[in-house]
Amino acid sequence: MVTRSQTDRSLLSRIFVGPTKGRTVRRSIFFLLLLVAVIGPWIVTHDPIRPDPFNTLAPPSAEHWFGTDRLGLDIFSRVVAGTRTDFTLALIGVLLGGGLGSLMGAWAAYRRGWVDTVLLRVVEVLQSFPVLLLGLALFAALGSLDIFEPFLFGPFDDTGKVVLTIAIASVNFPSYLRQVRSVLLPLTDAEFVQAAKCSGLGGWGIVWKHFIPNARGQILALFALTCAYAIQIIAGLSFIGLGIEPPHPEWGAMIREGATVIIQGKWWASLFPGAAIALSVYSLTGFSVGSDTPIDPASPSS
Amino acid sequence: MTAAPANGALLTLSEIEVTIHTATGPVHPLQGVDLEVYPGETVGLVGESGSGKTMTLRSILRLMPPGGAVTGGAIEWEGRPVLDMDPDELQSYRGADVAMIYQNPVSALDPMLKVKRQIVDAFEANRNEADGDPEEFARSTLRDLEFGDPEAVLRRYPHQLSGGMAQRVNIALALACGPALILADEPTTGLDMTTQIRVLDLLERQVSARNAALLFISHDLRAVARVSRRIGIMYAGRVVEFGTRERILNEPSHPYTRALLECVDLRTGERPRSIPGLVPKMTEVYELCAFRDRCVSRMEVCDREPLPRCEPDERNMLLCHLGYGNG
Amino acid sequence: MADSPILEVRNLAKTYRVRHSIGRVETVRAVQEVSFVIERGRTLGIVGESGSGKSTVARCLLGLTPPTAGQVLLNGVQLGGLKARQMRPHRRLVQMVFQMPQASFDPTRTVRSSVAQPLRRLRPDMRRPQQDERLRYVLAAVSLGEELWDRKPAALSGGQLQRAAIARALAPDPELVVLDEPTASLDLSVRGEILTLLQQLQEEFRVAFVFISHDLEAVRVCAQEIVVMYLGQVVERGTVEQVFESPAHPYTQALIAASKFTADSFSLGPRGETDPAAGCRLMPRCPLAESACSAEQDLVPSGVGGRMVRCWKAVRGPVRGP
Amino acid sequence: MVLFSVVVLSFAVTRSTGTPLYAALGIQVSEEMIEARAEMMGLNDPIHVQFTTYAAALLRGDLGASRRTFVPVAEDIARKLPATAELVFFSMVVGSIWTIPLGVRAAMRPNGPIGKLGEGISQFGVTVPAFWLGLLLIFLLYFLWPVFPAPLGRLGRGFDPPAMVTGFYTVDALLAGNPALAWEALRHLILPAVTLGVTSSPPMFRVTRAAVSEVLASPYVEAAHSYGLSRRKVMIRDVFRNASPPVLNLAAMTFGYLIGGAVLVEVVFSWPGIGSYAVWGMEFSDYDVVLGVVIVSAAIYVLLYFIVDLLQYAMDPRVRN
Repeated sequence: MVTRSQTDRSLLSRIFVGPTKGRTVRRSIFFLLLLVAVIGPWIVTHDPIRPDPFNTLAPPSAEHWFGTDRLGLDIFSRVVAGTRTDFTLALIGVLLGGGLGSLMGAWAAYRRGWVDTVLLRVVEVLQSFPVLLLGLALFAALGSLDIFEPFLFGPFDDTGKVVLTIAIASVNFPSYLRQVRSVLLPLTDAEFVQAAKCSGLGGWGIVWKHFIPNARGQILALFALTCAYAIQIIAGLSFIGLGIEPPHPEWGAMIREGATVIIQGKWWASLFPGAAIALSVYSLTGFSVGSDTPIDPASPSS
Repeated sequence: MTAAPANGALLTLSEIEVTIHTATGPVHPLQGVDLEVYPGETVGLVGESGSGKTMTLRSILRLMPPGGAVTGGAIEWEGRPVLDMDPDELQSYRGADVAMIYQNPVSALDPMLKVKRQIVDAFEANRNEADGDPEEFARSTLRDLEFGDPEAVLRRYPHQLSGGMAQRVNIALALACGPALILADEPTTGLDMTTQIRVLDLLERQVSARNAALLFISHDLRAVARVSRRIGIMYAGRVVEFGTRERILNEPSHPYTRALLECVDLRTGERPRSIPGLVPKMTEVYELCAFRDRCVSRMEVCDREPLPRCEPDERNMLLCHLGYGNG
Repeated sequence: MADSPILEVRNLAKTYRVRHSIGRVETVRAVQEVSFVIERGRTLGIVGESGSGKSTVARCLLGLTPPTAGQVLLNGVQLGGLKARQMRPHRRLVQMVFQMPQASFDPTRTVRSSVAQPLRRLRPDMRRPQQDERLRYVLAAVSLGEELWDRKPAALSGGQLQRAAIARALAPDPELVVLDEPTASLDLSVRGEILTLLQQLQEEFRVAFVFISHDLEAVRVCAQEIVVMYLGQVVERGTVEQVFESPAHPYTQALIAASKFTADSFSLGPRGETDPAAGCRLMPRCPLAESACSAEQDLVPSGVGGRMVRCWKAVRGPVRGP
Repeated sequence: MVLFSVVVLSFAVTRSTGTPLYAALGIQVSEEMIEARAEMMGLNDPIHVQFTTYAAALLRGDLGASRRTFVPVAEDIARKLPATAELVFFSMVVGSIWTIPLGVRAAMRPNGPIGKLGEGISQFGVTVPAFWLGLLLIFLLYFLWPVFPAPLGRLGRGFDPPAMVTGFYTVDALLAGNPALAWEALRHLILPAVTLGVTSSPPMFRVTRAAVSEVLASPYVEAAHSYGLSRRKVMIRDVFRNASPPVLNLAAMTFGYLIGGAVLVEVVFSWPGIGSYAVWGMEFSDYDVVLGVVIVSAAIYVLLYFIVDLLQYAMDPRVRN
């Protein structure tokens, strides 16, 4: 009897026990950010995408609270507008990948055998790509395609956003699958599962009625963390010029803009969007069961 | 306080109380445990789950779970107060004076180390060169414990042992320390019935061959009765009756002891007996008798006064308003 | 006889394939040639230690695992080979009570919803109000306090949960309930209560029990017929009186002695590291073993009244320890 | 097996795009030119033929050539990989220096000041995006208070790389007997290594803490104490031995992961590693470059995965059985 998976599981549960202090603060910040994302258009002081060529790279002032960038765009307004962009994409990407991953993870844990083996192989392949390179490859493949054109709507008003969402989803799919699977694996032979079989419940019935509810705590814990991580990935990809193109307001792209001038001492152009990312990540960790670690694909999780 | 106690007891527990602070509030698993063990004798403690058996053993070794502490009473080892020992004294007391055999034999062995290394380490931590060669000791002890090929067992890792083998290796580990008292925490609970008796008999034989005392706990009165000269019955964090095996089995005085005996002994043609009601929650401290809600002999005084202690001699003890001789 | 047996098991066998490392696959025979019959409203006890295959038999009876060979006939209908859809009407007839009451309830659901599950799935013929009424009826029949019905399993004691588990098994009105070590993880003070309850419910619900246990005392109280298993084989079969009063097989004798903790007169040797796959399985541990025991033993009638024993010595005359 | 799937997947992903040649040749080219070029590069062959050609080349270590510079991708990667490896290695050093002692301490005293300090650092590392932290450090320690050199690669102007031995400039310079050059290389290395080290090490801290506290709470550690073994002995004999496999496991995985995961930090510090190379390829839609980097970093990850399994096998007798 190899107890490796068992020790790893209890190890994970221990990682999830962290400090609980400051959670209220973090949650308050989160709801504030959420509010900003919703009412953003009404609280901006300037149009976030209309440049002011006579007022470029102005330091923070009463007129431009966070200063302006190289094109003369108001950074405060862009940070506010970026909240909605980043939050929406992160949420949809995580819901997509996480939902599918959880379901498949529960299915793998229930069926075991070849289903489990195949799904694990898929996950291993996906996880052997570093996150950003996976994004890079996806952009290389899909970025120049116009097949998404007819479907662009609402938050997905350009191809870059669609690809970003796909990237976020494909990063999250393996993490959720592995986590949910490893939590549920010991339940495959649990007596209550046998009892459910005795009462005539089929495979998907057991997955849906017993497996998913028993992994709910883990899924919810993972949800906040992966959203935080997703925001970092979106910003990271935009930072290297993939994803959201300027002048669309997006934090990572703004930092990229600001990076070129920071050596000249113009710090405000990249400081404020970066702080917004850090604040979002920090506030989201207030929702986890206790851990503050984004589930890194590199962490041993099965 | 180094003088040996007047009654010659090896180990004395008086009014031991333990409190564990958990996330949901304090729990009081021990609420005044009294216990004496004399040199070379075998004592058994019986109780249902949650009665405080394991916690009693852990308090003797001062190995408390996180958040737990001995909050009252005194433990004396040959007259020395165990609760006042400094870390060095404690380290030499553990093992050399008192060693423990654990309930789950496989998890009590370090998974990364071979059996030989574990026995040798336990031997060397507690003995000196005058006691002979540790490896030779390991081999001969395993032979005593009816291992056909001790050498092969010594080369194994814990996960390569069956439950019965791991339990015997645990016994060897405790013996390697050369203690005057061995604590055994349900050592045969997970084993097959036909194996249980063998392991029990081996344990008893080896302990008595080394003139050590044995404190054995189990939920199964029959197992305790097989190895113990004196038996204590635990309920809700206290020892409610203590006496010789004959006395406990033949003339039990506490209503709980009597009820427990009836539950164990199923007779054909009769309805199986049980004790109605639930085991009390240990989140409370019970000043009065904790058994009175389930007791068939409940009296008016039980709801009014704390339990009296009847101690006709130093080998018998009873915590009940009924007193002795009401059977 | 007008009343045919509710369940008949013929030459049941189950083998597992265990993959050790790449390439090496070992076949483990969990159960071999197990046969028995259960009459309506009666109790059959199956006793044996770990590895005897008694839980595998239970899983085969429930259809949780398909047998490798042999037949399980429920009301004369062979269960093996039925598709899930065809299985459904039969599923209602056999229910199970598991060993660990805490583990047999989904921790995320209330006791009531767990108990209701088989009723809802297996009794489509009943309308919802009828189902609810039946639910109240079975929960009351096991005298589980109404205040506990809507709690999560963690809030109930082992004994209370085992009552709920019995209610769950009885809810769809089965004809046979398999009890897999129903008292093993309970305190001794609760054991009698569960055994009494089972006896009462058997009369009330006219249900047959398969009582699987290593607790011989409990089986003796509840069962009329007994099957003793060792390493996947039936070694002795007979009525309770026959088996307990004059155990024929050495293993049965050792088991009875061990359950009383008075094994001085007759005890088995240590269990080896690998169990024998042929001949008498008990031979390496048996104090009476002779060279003739290394031949394959058959389960043959011994004495009167349908008792069967798998030991050539016991067949020739009563065996007693040295 | 995994590696093969990686190759198939990345090939499928980058080749399914349709028209990579527009990018390679620029938009203002005639249809005939594209056609001729495509024919030359084998892009008109059926997809499975293309894949077979590519895979066969891959087996020979040929990752194709950059469509822009015509330098073989394998050659470029071989030149740039040591830069990434040096950066990742030093960032792992930075990470281990704080995570392991603090993690062990935090497990022994969960509410002690050191445990809280570790928790604070790991919280910071998790919260702050690596590229932003890099920019802040540049602003503070290059612009405001110029302690470190400009973030423009591995060496300042006027320095020539040392003779290639290990590919690590710091080590190679020392081997060449040039401590000044080693110092220069180290000065360039510190900021990116700290950036990467702080942001990639929080999981190490948590796993160390979790592994040690799990072992400390295990029955066999309690048993070891009850046999009268000294605290020191129990720590070394039982705790470290049992807690190290998951920590080493994670360290190896982190290393493999960072080879491709250092992209952002490489870009910020203009570090000439494979991450920057991939981004450069991406900017010019040079898909063989992107594909090459993806495959190489995935291969390194898979290789480390394999090594971790071997390590596990060597260290843990339970896995060995």
